[in-house]
Amino acid sequence: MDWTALWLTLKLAVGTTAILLVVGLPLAYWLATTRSKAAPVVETLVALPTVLPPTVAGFYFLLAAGPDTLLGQGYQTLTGGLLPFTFEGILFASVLFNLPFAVRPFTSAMGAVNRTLVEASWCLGVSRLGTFFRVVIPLSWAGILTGFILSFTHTIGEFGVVLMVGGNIPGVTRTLSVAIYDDVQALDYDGAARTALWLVVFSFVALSVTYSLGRRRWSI
Amino acid sequence: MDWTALWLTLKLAVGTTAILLVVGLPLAYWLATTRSKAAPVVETLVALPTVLPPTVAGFYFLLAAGPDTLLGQGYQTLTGGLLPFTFEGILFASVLFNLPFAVRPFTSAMGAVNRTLVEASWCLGVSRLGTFFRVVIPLSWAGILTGFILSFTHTIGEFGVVLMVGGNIPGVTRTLSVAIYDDVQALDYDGAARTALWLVVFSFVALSVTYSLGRRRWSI
Amino acid sequence: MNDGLVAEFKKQFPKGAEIQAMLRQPARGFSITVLFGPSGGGKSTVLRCLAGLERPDEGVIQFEGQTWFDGATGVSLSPQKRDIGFLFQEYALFPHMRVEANVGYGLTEIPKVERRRKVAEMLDIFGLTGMEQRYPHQISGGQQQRVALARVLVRRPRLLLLDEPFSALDATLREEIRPELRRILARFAVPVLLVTHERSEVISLADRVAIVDGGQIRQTGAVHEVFNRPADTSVARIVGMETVVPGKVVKAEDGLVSVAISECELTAVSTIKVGSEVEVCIRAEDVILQCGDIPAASARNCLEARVEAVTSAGPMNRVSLDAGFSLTALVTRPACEDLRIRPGARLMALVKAPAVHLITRG
Amino acid sequence: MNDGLVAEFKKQFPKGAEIQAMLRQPARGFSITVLFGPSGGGKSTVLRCLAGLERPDEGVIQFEGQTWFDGATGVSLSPQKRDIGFLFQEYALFPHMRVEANVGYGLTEIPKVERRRKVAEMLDIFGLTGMEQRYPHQISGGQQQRVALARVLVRRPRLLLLDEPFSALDATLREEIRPELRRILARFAVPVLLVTHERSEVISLADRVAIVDGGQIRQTGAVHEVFNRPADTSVARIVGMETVVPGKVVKAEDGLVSVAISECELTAVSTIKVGSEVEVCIRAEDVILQCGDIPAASARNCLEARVEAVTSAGPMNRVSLDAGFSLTALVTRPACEDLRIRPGARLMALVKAPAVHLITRG
Amino acid sequence: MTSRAATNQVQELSVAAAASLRFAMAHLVDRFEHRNADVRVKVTYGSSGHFFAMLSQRAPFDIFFSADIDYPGRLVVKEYAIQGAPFLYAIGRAVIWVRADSPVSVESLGIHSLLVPSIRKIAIANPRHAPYGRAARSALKSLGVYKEVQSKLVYGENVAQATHFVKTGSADIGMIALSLALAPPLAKKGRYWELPSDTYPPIEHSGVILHWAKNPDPAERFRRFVLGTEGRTVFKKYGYMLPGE
Ligand SMILES: Nc1ncnc2c1ncn2[C@@H]1O[C@H](COP(=O)(O)OP(=O)(O)OP(=O)(O)O)[C@@H](O)[C@H]1O
Ligand SMILES: Nc1ncnc2c1ncn2[C@@H]1O[C@H](COP(=O)(O)OP(=O)(O)OP(=O)(O)O)[C@@H](O)[C@H]1O
Ligand SMILES: [Mg+2]
Ligand SMILES: [Mg+2]
Repeated sequence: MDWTALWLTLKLAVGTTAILLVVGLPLAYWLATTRSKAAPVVETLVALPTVLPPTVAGFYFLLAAGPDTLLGQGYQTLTGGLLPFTFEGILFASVLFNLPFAVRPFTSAMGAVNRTLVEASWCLGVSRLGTFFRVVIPLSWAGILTGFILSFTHTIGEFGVVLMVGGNIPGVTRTLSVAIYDDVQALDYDGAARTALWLVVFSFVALSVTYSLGRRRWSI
Repeated sequence: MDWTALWLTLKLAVGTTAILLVVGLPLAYWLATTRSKAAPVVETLVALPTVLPPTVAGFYFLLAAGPDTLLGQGYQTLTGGLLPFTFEGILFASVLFNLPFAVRPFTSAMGAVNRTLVEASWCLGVSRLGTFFRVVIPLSWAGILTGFILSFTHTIGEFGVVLMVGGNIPGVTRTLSVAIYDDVQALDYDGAARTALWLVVFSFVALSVTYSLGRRRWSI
Repeated sequence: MNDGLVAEFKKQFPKGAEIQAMLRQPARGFSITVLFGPSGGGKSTVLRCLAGLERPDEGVIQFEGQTWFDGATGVSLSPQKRDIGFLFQEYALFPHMRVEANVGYGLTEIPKVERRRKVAEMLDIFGLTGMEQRYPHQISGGQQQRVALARVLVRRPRLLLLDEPFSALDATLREEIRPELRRILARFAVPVLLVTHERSEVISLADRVAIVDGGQIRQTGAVHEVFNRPADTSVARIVGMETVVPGKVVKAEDGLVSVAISECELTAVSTIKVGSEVEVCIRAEDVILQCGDIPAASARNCLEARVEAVTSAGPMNRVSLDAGFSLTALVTRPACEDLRIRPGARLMALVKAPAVHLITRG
Repeated sequence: MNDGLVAEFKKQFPKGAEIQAMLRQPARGFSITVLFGPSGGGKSTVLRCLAGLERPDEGVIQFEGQTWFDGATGVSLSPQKRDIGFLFQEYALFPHMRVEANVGYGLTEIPKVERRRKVAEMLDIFGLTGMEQRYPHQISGGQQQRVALARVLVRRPRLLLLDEPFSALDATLREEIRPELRRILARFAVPVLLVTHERSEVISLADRVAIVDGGQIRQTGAVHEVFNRPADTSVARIVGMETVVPGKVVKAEDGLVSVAISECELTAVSTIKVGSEVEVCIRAEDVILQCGDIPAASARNCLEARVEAVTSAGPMNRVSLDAGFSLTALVTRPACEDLRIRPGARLMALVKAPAVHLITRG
Repeated sequence: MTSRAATNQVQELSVAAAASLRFAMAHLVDRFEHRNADVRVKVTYGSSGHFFAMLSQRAPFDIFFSADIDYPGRLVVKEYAIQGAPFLYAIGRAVIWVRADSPVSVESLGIHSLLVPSIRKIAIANPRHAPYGRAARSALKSLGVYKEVQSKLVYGENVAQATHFVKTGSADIGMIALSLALAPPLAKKGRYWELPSDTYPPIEHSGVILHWAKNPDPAERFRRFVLGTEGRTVFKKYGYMLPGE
C-alpha cells in the first residue's frame, strides 16, 4: 500500500470538496434564485469541462496555465510558482473539473426549498446570510450531500486530469488512482488489485457512514 | 470532424441516459422511501465504481465480463456474443459507471418530495405507479434534470472505460472523446482542438436548451 | 355484516400521544358524522387511520363488510383500495398543477370532455371560476381550501373524510357552500366523517357527533343526545350549553315555519318544507324566562315550562326546564332570585323565532 | 411625521387580481386593526406588501416616519429592516427544527439561558409544554398554528402582522389565548394588524377594523362605526347586523357589571373592572321587543326605545331603535304587525345580560 | 552533522520512463544506485505521449526515456534537450502473444495463428501513436494478412492495454512487445512467436536530458550507464535489441 499516495488522495479529495462547498454553495444559491437570463449560460459553462475527455481537459489546462500564458504569468507573479506539476495545480484543476458534480445537485436542491420558509426567516429578522445557513442549507441537505459524495468519489477516481496536470510526481501529485493506473499499465495486476481493494473498502466505509449520518430525522 | 464518432457518442450518451432513467428512477425511489437497513449499503455500492480510475474500472469490467467468467459465459449463451469490444459492452459499462451520477441526484430530489402530496394522490385513488409518474417525478424534476445532465455530459467526456472495454474500434466503439484523446496522443493538436471545439459548441447548445426548458413555472 | 363503518383501534405515536378510537356509523347512504373536539385531541389521526395513511397498532376497521384493517391478521388495505375521499387539513394541493388539473387529478378513467365538464361544475360551485389556469401559489388561502374540497368531491368515493373543510372560509361563503355540499353528498349517497373545532358547524352539519379529546372518543351519538346529555364534564365543557331536540315541520308560510316537538309547536325562521324532519337548536342564552302573564311581545314562542334543575355555571345559573321537551336556559343569578327560580317552579320561557335554528337531516 | 402606519399602494398580479390598499393606523403603542373580509378579498396580499414580501407597483408605505416603500423613488426596505412580526396563514414552520428551535429561531442576539426561558414561557402560554422536542410534522394542525404564533410573539417587533392566527383553534382555546395575547401585546406596546374572516373575532379583538373585499379596502374605522354605519351594502353584507357602541363600566359585582352608554345603563356578564372603557355588542336577533308593562322577566335589561326605521331583511324585519343609543333588532314580520312596529312607535326592548357582550380596548 | 552532510551529498534524479520499460528500468536503477550511492533515482512511468505533452510545459523531470524516437526528436527541435540529438538506447521487438491456456499453438503457426478461425479479436496498440501499434500494422501488411484480419483488430491505448485485452481473455491473441511477454508477471502465463524484424521498421527507443534538469550531472551519468555495457546487458535480458547490433 502506497501510504503517501493515499494521504495525497485524501488531501486532494478533501481539499476539492471543501473548496467546492465554499465556491459551489453561493454559486448554486445564486443560480437557484436568480431570474437573470445569464443563469442558464453560467450553468452550461459550469457543466462544460465534463464533456471533454479528462486527459484532454487536463492538457488544455496545462496549455492555459503554462508559463507562456497570461494566466500562468499572472499566477507566477502572485505566488512565484506555476500551477502545473504542483499540488495546487491538481487541486485547482480538480475543482474546476468537478464543479458540475457539486454545483448542479446543490442548485436543484436549493431551487426546491419552500420559498415561504425563506420569507418566514427574513420576517423573523434573520439576515439573508443567516437564512442561507440556517434554513436553505439544512433544507437542501440531501442535495448538498449528493454534490459532496459525487465530487468526493469522482475526485478519488479521477486520474486523467491529475495525471496530465500533476505529472505523476510521487509525494506531490501521484494520487492513489494514478498509482493504480500505473500498476495496471505495468501489468502488476496483483499490486493494482490490492490497492484498489483498499480504496474500495475505505470508500465503502466512508460512504456508508456518510449515508447513514446523512439520513434526516425530520420530514417535509 | 469524425461524424461516425459523433453519431456513436450521441448514441452512447442517449442510450446511457435512457437506461439510467429507466433503471435509476425506480431504484432512486426505492432508496428515497425505504426504511430498510440495506439502503445505505446499496447507495454505497452504486457509488463505488466511481472511486476507481476509469481505465482500471474498465479493466475489472473486462475481467468480469470475459469469456472465463460466469457472467461472460451466461451472456454468451444468451446472446451468442461477448460484451467486450461491442457497442453493447461500452453501453453496459457506461451505465454501470454513470449510475451514481444519475441515482444520487434522483434519490435526493425524491426524498425531498412532500410526503403529504403523495398521500393525497393515493387518497384520490391514483395507484402507486400513477403517483410516481404524476406527482413524484414532476416534483423532483430539478433533481432528475441534474442526474440527466451529469450522466449525459460525463458519458460524453468519459473515455477511460470506453477505451478499455470497447477497444477503440472505428464505427463501433470509437467515440468522440476517444478520438480526441487519440488526436492529442498523436500530437495532432489542431485536429483535437477542432473536434473538441465542436463537442463543446454542441454541448453548449444542448445544455443551454435543456436548462432553459428545465426551469419550472410553478413554485413550492 | 353490511353495516357501514365499524372502527375500533389504537395508535401509539413513538414518544407521543396515544390515540384510541371506537366509532360506528351504522347508517348507510348519506349521513354526516362530525368529529368534534379541541386542538390536539386526535381528530386528524383518527381520520388518517381510517384513510389508511397511518397504521394503527391494533384493532379493526371494517367498512360495509369489507375489512380495511385488522391488527390480528395484519390485513391493511391501501388507501387506493379503500376508495375514500380525504381532505387534508393542510390542503395538499399539487404545486406543479394548475387549479383545473388539481381538481381533475383523480378523474383519470372518464373521457376528457366529461372530466372538463365535471371540473367546471365543481369550480363554479366553489366560486373558483376564472382561476382554472392559476397555480396553487397564485390563489389565496381560502381559495386553496376550496380547490382541495372540489378535488375530493368531484370523485364519487364510498366514504368521505374531511379534515376541517371550512377553516379558512368566511361565514358567508360557508353558508353558501354548505347546502351545495349537502346536495352533492346526498346525490352521491356517501357517508361523511368531518372534523371541525367549530361548535356552530357541528350543529349545522352533523347527524351524529363524536367528541374527541385527549386521544379518545369520549362520546358518540345523535347531536341532540350528545349536546343535551353530555356523558361527563369534559364533554359538557366541549359541547357547551345548547338545546338540541328533534322535531318536524308542520306548517310553512312566508318564510316562517312551525315545528312540532312532542306536544309543543315552535315558530322559526326558515324555508324548510312541510313534513321535513329537523333538528331544533336553541342556545341557552337565547331563552328568556318570565313569570305571570305575558303582554304582546315580539318573541313568537312562549312556552309554559317547569323548572327541573338549577346548576351554577360561573356568574350565571343553568336552568333545566321541561317545556314539553327538555330546554336549557342561562340566566343571571339575581334574575334567578327575583323570579324565584327553583326546581318545581312554573314559568314562561320566551324564545324569538330567529333564535330557533332548524337543521334538516338526510 | 411620527404617526404609526401610513400605507397607500397598489399591486397588480400578472393575469390576476389588482389589490389596492389605503390604510392608516394613527395610534402608536398597542392597538389592533383587523382586516376583515371574504376569502380572496386581498387581506393576505396587503399584509405581504406591508411585510416587504411582495413589492407594490406604486404607492407609499411609511411607519413611524420611516419610509418602507416608495414607488416613486424606488425605496423598498427589506423585511429584516422593517422589524415586523409576520404570522403566515400557512404557518411556515421550519420542518427541520424542533418546536423549541422554531420558537427560538428569531432570538439569536440574546444569551442562551434567557432564550430558553422566553421560549419556555411562550410554550407554556400556548399550551405546548411537553412538545419542545417534536418536529412540526409530529404535532397537530392547531398546535402548529400555536407554534407559529409563539415564534412571532417571542420577539419584540415594532409591528405585528398576523394572518388568520386562530383559524385552526377551537373556541375554548381561542378564548384562553386571546387575553394572553392582549397581555403580551399590551406589554410590548406593539401595534397589530390582524387578518380574520370570523365576525366574532373582529368584535372581540379589534380596536379598528378595515373591511377588505374585491381587492380594496372598503371602509376603515372603529369597530362600532363600521358595524353600525356600513359605508355601502357590500360592507353591510360583510359585517352583518350588529349593535356595537362604546360604553363604560360603572359597577361590578358578583360577575355582573353595569355599563353606562350615553344615558342608559345595561347589565352584562363580565369581570371587567369598574372604569374600563368597553365596546358593547348586542346581536340584533338577541333583542326582544315588547309593548306595554313588563312583568318580572329574567331579562336584566329593559330599555325604553323609539323605532327609527324598519327595513326588510328576508323573512325578517330589521328594526332600528333609539334607546338612548342606536340599537338594532331583528324581528319576524308577523311580530312587527302584532306589535304595530313602525317609525315613531315607542316600546320596550329586552336584552338578556349574557347577550350583552363587552369588549375591552387597549 | 552527518545527516546534513548526507542530504547535501545525495542528489535526486527524476526520470520519466515509458510504461513498457518498467521492468528493465527497475533493474537498471537498482544497479545504478548500487554503484552511485550519492544519487537517488525516482522513476515515473507513463505514456510517452503524456510525457511529451507534459514536458512541453516543462514538467520537472531530468531525463526522459521514450518508447519511440519521435517524441524525443520533437523535444530536441523545441530546444528543450541538452544535446543536439536524442540518444538511442534500445530497440523494441514485437511478438504475437497468446495466453498459456489458448488452443492456438502460436509458436508453430507463426503469423498464421492470427488466421485460425476461432480467433475473433486481435489486440494491437493504436498504430496512430503507439510505436508497437505501428510495428504491428506494418508487420501485418508486409506479411500480407492485414486485409484478412483488419476487421478483427481492437486497439489498445498503448501496448500495455493491448496486453490487458489478451490477458483478460477479451481478445484471443495480441501483438505486443517482447519485453512485456518476458516480464515477470506474464513470463509464465503465455506463449509467443516473435515477428521477423524485417517485417516492420525498428522500434527505436530513445531519450533526452532536459535542459532544465536540476541535476544534470547525475542525469548524464545515468545516461552513460544505460548506454554502457551494463545497461545493454539488462536491456538484452528484458527482450530488447540493442543499437548497433
Ligand atoms: N407523528 C407524531 N408523533 C407524535 N405525536 C403526534 C404525531 N402526530 C400527532 N401527534 C400528537 O397526537 C395528538 C393528536 O394529533 P391530531 O393531529 O390527531 O390532533 P387534532 O385533533 O387533529 O388537532 P387539531 O385540531 O389541532 O388539528 C396531538 O397531541 C399531537 O401532538
Ligand atoms: N401570485 C398571484 N397571482 C395572481 N393572483 C393572485 C396571486 N396571489 C393571490 N392572488 C389573488 O389575489 C386575490 C387576493 O388574494 P389574498 O391571498 O390576498 O386573499 P385573502 O384575502 O388573504 O383570502 P383568504 O381569506 O382566502 O386567505 C385572490 O383573488 C387571489 O386569487
Ligand atoms: Mg388536525
Ligand atoms: Mg389569506
